[in-house]
Amino acid sequence: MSGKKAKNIFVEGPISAGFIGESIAKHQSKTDIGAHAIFLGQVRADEQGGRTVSHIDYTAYEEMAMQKVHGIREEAFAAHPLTCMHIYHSLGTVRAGEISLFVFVSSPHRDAAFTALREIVEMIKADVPIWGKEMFDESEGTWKVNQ
Amino acid sequence: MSGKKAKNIFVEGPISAGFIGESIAKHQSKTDIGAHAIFLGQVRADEQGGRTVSHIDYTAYEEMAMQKVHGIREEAFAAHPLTCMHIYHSLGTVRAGEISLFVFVSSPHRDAAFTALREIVEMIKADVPIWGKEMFDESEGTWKVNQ
Amino acid sequence: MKEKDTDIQLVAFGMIAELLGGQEKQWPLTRDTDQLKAELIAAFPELKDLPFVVAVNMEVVQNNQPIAPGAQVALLPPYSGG
Amino acid sequence: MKEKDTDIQLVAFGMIAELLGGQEKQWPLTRDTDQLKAELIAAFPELKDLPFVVAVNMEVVQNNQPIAPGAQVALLPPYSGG
Repeated sequence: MSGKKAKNIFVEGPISAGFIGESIAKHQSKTDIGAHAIFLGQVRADEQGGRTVSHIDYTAYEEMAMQKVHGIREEAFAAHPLTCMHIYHSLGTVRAGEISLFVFVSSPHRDAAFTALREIVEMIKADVPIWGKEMFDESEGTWKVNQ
Repeated sequence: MSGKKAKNIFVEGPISAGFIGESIAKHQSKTDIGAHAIFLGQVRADEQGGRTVSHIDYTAYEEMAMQKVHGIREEAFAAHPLTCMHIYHSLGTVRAGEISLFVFVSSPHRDAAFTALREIVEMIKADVPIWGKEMFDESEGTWKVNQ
Repeated sequence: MKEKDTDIQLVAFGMIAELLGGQEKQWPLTRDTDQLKAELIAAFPELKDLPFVVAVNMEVVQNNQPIAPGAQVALLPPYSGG
Repeated sequence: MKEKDTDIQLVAFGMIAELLGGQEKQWPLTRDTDQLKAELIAAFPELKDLPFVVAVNMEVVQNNQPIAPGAQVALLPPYSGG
């Protein structure tokens, strides 16, 4: 819409530990990297009124979400000396104990990686139009709200 | 020496991406976790006077290092609501692009994980007796100093 | 997808989509976002009690904003990704 | 490992171990860490120019500290783990 090329961040279902491991392995050829910082969001089996969350169903305003993430990327690269950055988010069903968000930041030195990681995760939570509905093994669910 | 049970943090050689992936996978049964924060230290192929670092040789005062890490763990668990914490460091040869430090912190919510991760990494750099000698493909090397 | 150029494409998400009975809807063109909100609340009274923001062509509207024919107008409840 | 109970076990790391020609050494018991440092510098004059701290039984010594027979005394150059 605005002519920006926004990369797809969405993965159908959970993000597997194997995918994360492979993503780390791919960075061994980048020998200017000294520090990787990774954030993983995992679905909690929260209790609510005696019922336990079994999974979250994620939906997104995908096109706007990808534009927002593109803006977050550009802002983080402008603010910090980063070597690379990868962001993935689940759509659809992610069960308790599974991973729905994977943010991976790399830089020559650790300060930039730590600071950028935290900023990026906060911006994703605040600005990216994604919704999670906490589901119980019975059919009913409740909509999450980010804090 | 002081009767503390200090866990072994040392791994011979580099820490593999596969090991990190497996470590993440093991946490899927802990459904009170909502946030994982991970730091990875990777060896840089720095240039020094026209020569390029090919690998780092790590040595440690192992018994003191494990005691120090034990103290860091206790401090972090006392200060933050963490679910679990894992720390691994390489000994011996780690080549440029390979990983020598893996710190993995998990908590119900992200704030504790972010804050604890950064504190733990800073304490490891400052207080744990480990030394890295940057080696060149020729035999000579220079001793690193943490900033 | 567009039925008339003089309509707006309404898209709704999360609990708002559930209330409206679907994620996509055609809606007759209205002057601005305040008027659209009033029309929506008249049609779906429960909307009054639900927190949401409006985005026009993927930009979140801070106060009130005119709506051009063919615009994509989104109703966004509080985000909960991550 | 200990040859005499009245010796101290000296352990050195990093560039200090290279200078001393090994990681472990027996050293005759000395009164305190200041005296030990003076003896070491007399034996290895290059030590004077190398930054290091002393740890007695794995506790880093801030100022000066007495040394008991059989103590493990470590010479620690600046750390560079991570």
